[in-house]
Amino acid sequence: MPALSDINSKIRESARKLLADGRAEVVIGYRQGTVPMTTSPMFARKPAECDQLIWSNFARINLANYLPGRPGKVALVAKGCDARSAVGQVTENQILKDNLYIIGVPCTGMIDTNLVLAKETRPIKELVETTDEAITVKGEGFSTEINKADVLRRNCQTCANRTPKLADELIGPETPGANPDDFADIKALLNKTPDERMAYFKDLIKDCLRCYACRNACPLCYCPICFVDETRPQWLGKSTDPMDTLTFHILRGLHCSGRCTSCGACETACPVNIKVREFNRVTELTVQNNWHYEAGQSWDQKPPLTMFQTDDQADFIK
Amino acid sequence: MNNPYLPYPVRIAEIRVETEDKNLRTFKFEFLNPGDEEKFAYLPGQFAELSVPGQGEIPIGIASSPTEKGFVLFTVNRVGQVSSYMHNMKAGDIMGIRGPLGHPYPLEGLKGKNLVIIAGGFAVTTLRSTITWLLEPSNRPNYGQITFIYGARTPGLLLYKEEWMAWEKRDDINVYVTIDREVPNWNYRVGFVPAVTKEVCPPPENTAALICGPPIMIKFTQPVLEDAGYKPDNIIMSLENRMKCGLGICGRCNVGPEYVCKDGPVFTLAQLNRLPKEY
Amino acid sequence: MPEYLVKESGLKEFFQSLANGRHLLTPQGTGDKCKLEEAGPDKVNLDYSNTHMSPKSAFFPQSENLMAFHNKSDKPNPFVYQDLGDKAQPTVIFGIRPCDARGLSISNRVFQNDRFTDPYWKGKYEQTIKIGLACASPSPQCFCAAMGGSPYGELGLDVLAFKVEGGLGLKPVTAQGEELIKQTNAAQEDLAQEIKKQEAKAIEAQGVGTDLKPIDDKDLMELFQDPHWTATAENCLNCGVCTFFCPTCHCFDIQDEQSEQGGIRMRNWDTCMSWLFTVHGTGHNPRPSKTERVRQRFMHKLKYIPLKQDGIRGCTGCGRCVVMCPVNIDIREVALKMCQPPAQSQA
Amino acid sequence: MSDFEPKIVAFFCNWCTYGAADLAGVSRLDYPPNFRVVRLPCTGRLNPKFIMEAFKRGADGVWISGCHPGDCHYIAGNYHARRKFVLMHQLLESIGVDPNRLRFSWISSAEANKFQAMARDVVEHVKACGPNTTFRKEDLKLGLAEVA
Repeated sequence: MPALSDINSKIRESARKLLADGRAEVVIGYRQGTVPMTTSPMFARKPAECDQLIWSNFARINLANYLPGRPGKVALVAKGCDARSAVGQVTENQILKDNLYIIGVPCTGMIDTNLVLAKETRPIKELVETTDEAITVKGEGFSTEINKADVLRRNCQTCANRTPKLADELIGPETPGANPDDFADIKALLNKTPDERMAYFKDLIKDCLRCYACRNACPLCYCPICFVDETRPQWLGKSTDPMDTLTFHILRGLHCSGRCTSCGACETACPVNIKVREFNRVTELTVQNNWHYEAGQSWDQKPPLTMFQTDDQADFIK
Repeated sequence: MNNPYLPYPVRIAEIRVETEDKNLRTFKFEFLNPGDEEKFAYLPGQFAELSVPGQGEIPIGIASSPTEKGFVLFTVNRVGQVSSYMHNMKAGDIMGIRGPLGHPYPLEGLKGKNLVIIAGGFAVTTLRSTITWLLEPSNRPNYGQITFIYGARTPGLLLYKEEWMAWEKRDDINVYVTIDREVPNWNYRVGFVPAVTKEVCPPPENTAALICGPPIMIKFTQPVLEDAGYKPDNIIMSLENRMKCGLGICGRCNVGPEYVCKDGPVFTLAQLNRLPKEY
Repeated sequence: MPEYLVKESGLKEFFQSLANGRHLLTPQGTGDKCKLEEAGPDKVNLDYSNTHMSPKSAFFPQSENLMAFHNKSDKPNPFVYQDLGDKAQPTVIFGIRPCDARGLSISNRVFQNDRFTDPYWKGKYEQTIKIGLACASPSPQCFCAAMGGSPYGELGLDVLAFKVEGGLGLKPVTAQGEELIKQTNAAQEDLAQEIKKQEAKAIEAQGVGTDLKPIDDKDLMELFQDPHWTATAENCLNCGVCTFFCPTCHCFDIQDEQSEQGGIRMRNWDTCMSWLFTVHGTGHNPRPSKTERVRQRFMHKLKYIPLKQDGIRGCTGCGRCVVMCPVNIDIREVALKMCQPPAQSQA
Repeated sequence: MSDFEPKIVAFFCNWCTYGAADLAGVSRLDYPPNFRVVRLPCTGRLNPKFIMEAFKRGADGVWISGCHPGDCHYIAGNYHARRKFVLMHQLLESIGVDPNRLRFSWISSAEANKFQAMARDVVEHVKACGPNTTFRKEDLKLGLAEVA
C-alpha cells in the first residue's frame, strides 16, 4: 500500500490531466477538512484547484451522491463502495456512463471518528499523524496513538470490495478485501423473539432526530420528493414519535434494498451515531439469499427490483 | 398572559360558493365567546390563521372590513389539506381563527390621497376589505378619487359580484372589471390587468396604488405604474409566503431580514427593492 | 458583584444545594455523549469541550405539544383548542458554555420579539437559572471570539463559573444568580484579576480570526447576490444537521395530530435546509434549490440577525455545525467569502 | 382475549381477490367481517408505505391478496409485487412484526372457497397474536380534563 501522500499526488496528477484533456469538466474529490479527522468534498474545475485534492483515512462521504442528474462530463474519486454506487447510478439511468470517469482508489478502510472518540475520551485538539497503520491524536497533556484496524468503520471491517474494479483507472495497486459481511448478528437477531427484535430496533433509533442526514448522504436517495416530505397525504408525523421514526427507517431500508453498497455514508453522516445500516443489512441479506445480487458489480446487470423470474420463490404467499 | 398561538373559537355561520369552479368559498365566522370580537380588532390588509382542529392552520387575508360588525369573512381557495377540509365543512361547525396578524395597508398615512386599487383573481380579498372600509361614510371623505381595477380569467372566477356591481353604481368610486378573453353577454372590459391599468390609472400626483394579485400580474403591472410616474414609495403590495406561526418566530416566511407574517405582508415597492426576491 | 469560590472538596455539596427543590441539569458523560442531564451531583463532568447538542431543547424541545381539543359533543367546548401550558418548572442548568448562553439570548429576542411573546419559551426561559462554565481551553472548532463573544462571555447567563486552582470560581451576572450562589457553600473571594487573566489566555489560544466587519458594512443585496453562493453550496447535502445542532436555530413547524378522542397541535424543530420548509401551496418555492437554502442559513446568521438585533451576530461560534456537518461546510470559511469583494470570492 | 375482534386492513387486487370476495358474498359463504378492504388496480400498486400506514394507525393485521403468478391483468404486475413482498415480509419479520400479522395470498376471482378459507385463517392467526400494541403509533395523550 503506497503512502497517503503518494496517493494524493497521483490523484492530483490524474485530475489535472482529465481536466486538461477535456475528459472531465469537474473532478469530484476530497479536500482536507477544517477540523481534525474530517474531509470535505470538493469540486475541482481548474487544474490549479487539483492541488487541494487529497486522500485520507477520513474520506468517508460517498461522492457518488453528487452524480444523479449532473450534466456534463465528470470524474469521481472513488473507493470500492463509491465506485459501485456510481455504477449502480449508471444502471439506474441517473448518469450517462460516457459522462462518467472513475478515478478508483484501492481502499484500506476508513476510520470511524466515533470509535476514536470512544478510545480517547479526552477532548482531542489535533490529529498529528495519520498513516495507513495508525493515527495519533493530541489534546491537552496527552498524545495517543490508535491502530487504524481498531477504529475502522463497521462497513469497512467487512468490505470485500475495497478495490474499485470497474474504475477507469486505479490509483495504486489493488488492495485485498476483508472477509465479507456474514450477517451473523442479523441472523442471530432472527433467533430472538419478535418482541426482542422490536425492542432492539426501537432502541437502535431512539436518538434519531429526523434530520435525514442519512438519506441526504446516501447516493441511492435521489428521489425529487422523498416520501417523508409528501404532504397529501402526509405519511409521516413530524414529531419524534418512535413509530414515525421507525417507519422512516423501514421504508428507507426497503427503498435501498438491492442497491446498497455498504458505503456507510449514512452512518458517517448520522450526528447521533445510529447504526442506520442495520435496516439495509436486513434487506441486503434478503436480496442476496433470494436473488444472489450485489449492487454495482457490473455495468449491465439490472437491479433486482426492476425485474423478476417467473419462478421466484415466495412460499409465505398462500 | 395572552397566548398568540391559541385560536379564538368560531362557528361557521354561512358558506358561500364564490366561483363557478367551486374552488373558492367565502366563510362567514361568528365568535363563540363574547368579547373575542373586540380582541380580534383588525384593519384592512391584515390576515389571520384559520385553524381547523386536527387538520392545521392556514394564513388567509381578512376579506371583511372592521366596519362590518358581528362577523368576519374569509375567502378560501381549495389547495392543500386544511383548505380542502374546510371546503367540506358545514355551517354550524366549530373551528378557530387566530389573529389579526401582520400589518394593515397604511390607510391612515394615505389620507388625502387618491387611491388606485388593483386586484387580480382571488387576491382581491383584503382589497374588498379595504374598499368596504373606504366607502364607509365616516372614512370616504378622508380620501380623494378611488379607482378599482379588478381582473380575472373568466367572469365565473370573479369574486364578490354583488358587491362590485353595487360599487359600480356609486359615483364615489371608479370600477373597472376585466376578464382575459371575450365571452358572450359580458358587459364589462376585456383585457389583462396591466393593459387596463395603463389605460385608466389616474396620474401619479398625490396618488398611491395598492396591488394584490398573482405574481405574473404584479410582474407586468408594476412597470406600467412606474412608467406612469408612480414612485416606489407609493406602490403598495401584499406578499405571500409559506407560514406557520404568523408571529415572526417559526422562521420560514422571511424575505431577507423581514418576516412576511410579522413585518408584512404589506410592503411598499421601495421596501421590496431593497430585499431579496424570495417570495 | 463580587466573585465567589467553591473549594474542590465542597463541589458535591455545592451541586446538591443548587438543586434544592429545583431540577438541576449538569454535564454528564464524555466526548460526543456529553449531555446536560438531571443526574447525581457526584457525576458532574467539568472536562468536556462542549455538550453534544446545544442546550436549546431545555427551552424549546424538539417536539412540544402546545394545545389540545376533544371531539365529545356532550362535554364542554368540543373542537375548541385549549392551551396545554408551558410546562415550565424551576430549573437550574449548570454548564452552559458562554457561546450557547449567547445563543439562548439571541433566540430569546426572537421568541419575545417586538410584537409577540411566545409563552411556551418564555415560561421555561424565565424559570431557569443559567450557570455557564467558561472555556479555558478552546477546541479546534471554537471561534466565539471571532463572532463577538468570548469564552468567558456573560450574555444570557445568570452566573459564570470558571475553573480555578483547587476549585470553582463563580461570577454572578444577575441578581437572581447572586441570590442562588448565596444559598450555596460558595464563599466570597476576589477573583476579578484571575478571570481577566484566564479570559485573555483563552482568547489568545482560540485566535481571534479574521475581522468580519466587512459583512456588517456590505449592503444586504450585495451579499445576497454575490456569485460565490453556488460554489459555497455545492457540496451541501441539504440535511438539517447544522440547524438541529445550532444554538440559535429556532425554526419550527406546527402540526396537528388526531386521535379517536380529539387531537393536539404541536410544534417540531424544522430546518431551512428542507425543500418543504418554504414551498407554497401552488408548488412555487421561493428557495427551490440548495443554493438558495444554504445562502438563507448563512445570511440569516451573519446578516439578517445582526440587522434585527443591534449588530449581534446570529452565530455564536460554538462550532457544532463545523464538526457535525457530514461534508464539513465551515461557517468560518463562508464568512470569509462573504467578507471578500465579489471578484475574489468566486475562487 | 377471546372476545378480541381484530381490525385487519386488506389490500385486494381489483381483478381477482376483490372479485373472489364478491363471489363469496353472492354465494353466501360465511367469512369473518374483520376486514376493511382497500381495492387496488393490481398488487403491483401496493406501496410499502400503505402497509406501514395501516399498522401505524393501529391495524392488528394486514392482508394482501392478488392474482396468481402468470394471471396478472397487466401481464407482470404481480411478478414485480412478489419480489417486493419477499422484502417486506422479511424486513418486517426481522424487525419483530409477527409474520401472522402480515399475510399474503394469491386468490383468483373464481376461488370464493379459497377466499373464505384464507379470510378465516387470517383472522384466526391475527386473533392469536392479540391486539397490536408494539407496531403502532401510541394514542395521543390529550391532557384534557374532559377526556381524562
